[in-house]
Amino acid sequence: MNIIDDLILHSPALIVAIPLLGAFLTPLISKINDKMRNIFVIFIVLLTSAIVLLLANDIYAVCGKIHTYVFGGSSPVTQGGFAIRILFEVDGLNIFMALIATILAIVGVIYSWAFMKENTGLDKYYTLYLLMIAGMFGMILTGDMFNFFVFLEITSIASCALIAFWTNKGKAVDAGFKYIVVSATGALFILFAIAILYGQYNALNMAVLASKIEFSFLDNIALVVLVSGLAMKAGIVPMHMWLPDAYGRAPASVTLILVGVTQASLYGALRMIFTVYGDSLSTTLNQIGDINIELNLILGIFIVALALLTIFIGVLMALKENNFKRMIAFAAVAEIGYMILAIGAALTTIFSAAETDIGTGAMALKGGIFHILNDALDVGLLFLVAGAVYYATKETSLNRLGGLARNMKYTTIFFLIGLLAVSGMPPMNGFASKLIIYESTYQVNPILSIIAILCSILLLAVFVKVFHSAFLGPKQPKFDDVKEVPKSMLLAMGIIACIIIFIGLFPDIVVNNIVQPAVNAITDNSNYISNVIGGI
Amino acid sequence: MSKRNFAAVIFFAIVAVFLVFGALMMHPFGEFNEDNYPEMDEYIIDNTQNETGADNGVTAVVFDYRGFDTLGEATVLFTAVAGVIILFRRLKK
Amino acid sequence: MIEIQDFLRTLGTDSGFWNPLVWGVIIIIAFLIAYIIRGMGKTEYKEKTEQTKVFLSGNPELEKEEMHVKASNVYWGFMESFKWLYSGLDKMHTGNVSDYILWFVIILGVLFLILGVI
Amino acid sequence: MIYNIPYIAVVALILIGLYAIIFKRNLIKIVIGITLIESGVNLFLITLAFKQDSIAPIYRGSGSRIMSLPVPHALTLTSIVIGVAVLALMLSLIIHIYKHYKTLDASKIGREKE
Amino acid sequence: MSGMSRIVKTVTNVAFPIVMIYGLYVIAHGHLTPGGGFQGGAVVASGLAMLLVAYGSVWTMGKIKEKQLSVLESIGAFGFIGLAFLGILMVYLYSGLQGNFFNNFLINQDIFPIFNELGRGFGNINTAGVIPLMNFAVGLKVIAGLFAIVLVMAYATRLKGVKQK
Repeated sequence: MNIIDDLILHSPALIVAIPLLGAFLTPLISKINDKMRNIFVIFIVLLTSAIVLLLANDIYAVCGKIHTYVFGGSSPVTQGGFAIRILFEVDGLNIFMALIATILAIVGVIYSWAFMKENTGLDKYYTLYLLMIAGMFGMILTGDMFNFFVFLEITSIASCALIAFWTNKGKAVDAGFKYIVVSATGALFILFAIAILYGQYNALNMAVLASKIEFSFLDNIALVVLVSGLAMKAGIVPMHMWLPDAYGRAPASVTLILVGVTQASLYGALRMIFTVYGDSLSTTLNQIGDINIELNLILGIFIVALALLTIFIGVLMALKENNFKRMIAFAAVAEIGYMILAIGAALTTIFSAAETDIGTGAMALKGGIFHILNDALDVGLLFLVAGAVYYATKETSLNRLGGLARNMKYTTIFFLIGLLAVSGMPPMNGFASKLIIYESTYQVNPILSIIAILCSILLLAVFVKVFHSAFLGPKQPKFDDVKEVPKSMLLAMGIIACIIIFIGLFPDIVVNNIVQPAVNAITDNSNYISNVIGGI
Repeated sequence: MSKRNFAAVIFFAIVAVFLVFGALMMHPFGEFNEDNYPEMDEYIIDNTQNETGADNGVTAVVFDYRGFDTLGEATVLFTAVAGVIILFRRLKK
Repeated sequence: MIEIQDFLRTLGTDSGFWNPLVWGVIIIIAFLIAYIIRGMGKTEYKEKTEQTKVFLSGNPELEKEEMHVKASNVYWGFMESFKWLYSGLDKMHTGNVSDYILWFVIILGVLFLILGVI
Repeated sequence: MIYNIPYIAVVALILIGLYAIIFKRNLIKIVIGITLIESGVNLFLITLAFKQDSIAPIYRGSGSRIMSLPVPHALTLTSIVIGVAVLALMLSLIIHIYKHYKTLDASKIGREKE
Repeated sequence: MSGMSRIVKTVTNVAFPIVMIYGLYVIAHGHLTPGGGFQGGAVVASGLAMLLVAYGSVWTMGKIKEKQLSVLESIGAFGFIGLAFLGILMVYLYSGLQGNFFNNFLINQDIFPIFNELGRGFGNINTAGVIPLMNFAVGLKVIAGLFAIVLVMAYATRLKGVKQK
């Protein structure tokens, strides 16, 4: 099939360009009528997903294949081995994140149909929604530093405007303002670091930078600024405070995409640390006695400390919280901590000489990356359920909820699935990834896995509290006329629930076919580099 | 001076010191030699007229070499307009 | 590309394994055992008699609103015992934008110190 | 190191912006701080573009062929437009915040109490 | 509001066409002289903002609504991304070469030979292939977008209760 080959050939551009095209056309389409506009938006998202699946099928066919796409030109680099045009470089990690983003986008659009029906300004809502999706795909797929910054800004601005969508609520507007201030500051510092790297090596492409970089003092500063900015965008304690405000006040369908944006920022941090700085991470900084302190050790220990803090504070604040969506947001912070824990444990071990340490690091990375997928699905499902409860009862405080299980049966079942999954109970998917994380971190240091397991138990306690106070209990007279939410919302929640149960029942298929290529893509960046500037 | 401002001043000073050191370690202003020869920009300057046919190198970079960034930039403006309009929309009831 | 026997494979971590199907079999057996034990319970229990009525040590039954335990009362003892921790956490979570950026600057400074001084 | 004065100016701009964000309580001043950081970064990009006795990268009929680097100009253009977009959104959000809270003091708004 | 004094309005009426012409010049000559779509669009939008300040937001909102402006902006953005998509299509249609997204499909391949000459000097607009068209699209988009932002914010913060004229 010729057309299919052309689609696969141009797919990295089309995945970003088709949602942009849809966003540009939505104000024109919505002149016709609303139903047409919704159908158009869903069609655009489905088309993008189909292209993503084609590209994924193409990449997973050959082990270690990287799909490089050059904008405007044909050859990625010139004779000197430097890239002048913007490259998209799609390897296992990119396509893994793209699959997550695809699931979230489809579910979010289906969910929005009924959830946002009563609101005004829906054409602009769908425009911004498509722009968020396009920016997320761009952040995930790009191979150019400045292009990453541009898509980061697109995503930040669109999501800020959508967080403050209900402008009659003061808290929502306030949360939007906090979000835009935080993300603008972080993005500006990221641009500062990019400019430092550009001024030193006169390159903006990630692979070219990775090939050129040697660890001078300025690279040190650039690494620190990049990691801090992306960590703030990813919501790591103590820079997590914008996250409960934004997640808690946004419409649930927007919160779903915000989860994906947070994961995309985490992906950016992974890419910067492991690919761009990958060669210089094992440089010995200093020697105390005969043990030499390497950069990856320092960075890994710092990230592990931040991860423990993230898990602990996230869980404790979630226990205390009484607002439905804010509680789930704090739980999401704790979930992010698990990934960071795995990444830090991998950083400490994976560059060492011993073979067993390398195995442990690879296992930790596998668990962390698998947990990115599971966290996106579980937390997304919980947020959708919270939105459904708000849609049915117009009530967010858990103190005034209760006894909803009698009126909203399916929603209760979905919440139960999400509860079990997010708190790592077998046989859901959260258990599989958390098991890998526990075992790998146990070999790094037993204390880490002990704290992680304890916090996971506390997480279960959190959601037992939510389940008891929102769904169980006697039937409240003021909720007598509460009905089950419309079909499309149930369909959206059902899709995620089915994927969760599938991954939970057959985790080995997912780990072997989807997660392992991403781990391989992280652990050796030589393939990524040599794909652009030829063999080194 | 409250505890918060005290910590703020301390860490602010640390960041300031490191950034100033970094500024002193940059390559001298406007001087390019072999070890930091701007190969990408020199290539663009040399081949702008042949490859894009434009006299203006900046426009050639903006619309041809890094055209996708410009698309993102236009999208950012589009996003801001949509956001401002959606924030000042007329709420029902 | 995915054969049917892949669906039965075990997720092997380097020091353990996890197979949901084995777990499912075990949990079904456990349910059966629990059901049998439940079966040999009291037999003189009758539905729709005095036995099923709520007995609050003689007090009258409250109406539905107060019957439900409020969310802020769940884990009350936990909150009380960790009051010292939660006071600090509440002091940390000021809803102030400047503090958010201040935490960012603090992390920046700490990382600068760690990576610069060493 | 007299040639590094422009970089010092860049750092000074960024630090002034950070100071305005951290120590000021008026939301408008926080926004001004963000724009100061942004102008500092833009100045940094433009500073990287400069080359000794060079002209703008535009071909004339005659003139010297030593041209300043074109890519940082493009990056700065993009960054400026992004800054305009962020500024517009922040100001419209501040208008809404003032409508709701009747104040612009950052320490008086946004404390979550349930 | 009823706008500012008659002096301001008169000066605006005089200065407005000059600003417009200058902005359009900057847009049209973006690939030859300093400037381009964004800069020229900003100039034109500032001229429109001057009109808005002089005549008041209510009068301007009576002339043009922000919905029409957003439609204009969508058209401009669609033109831009459509030109980028044509980079894929046209090269397939007219030559065996494999063209990519954002390919400058008018230069260096004989589709429209009139666009196919290299830029020398200021006079000839018909150079640089697709870049002038992209300049116009981006210019339209920036004019509509910036003016929409200014108009909406001005109209939202207008003084209520003042006698409208």
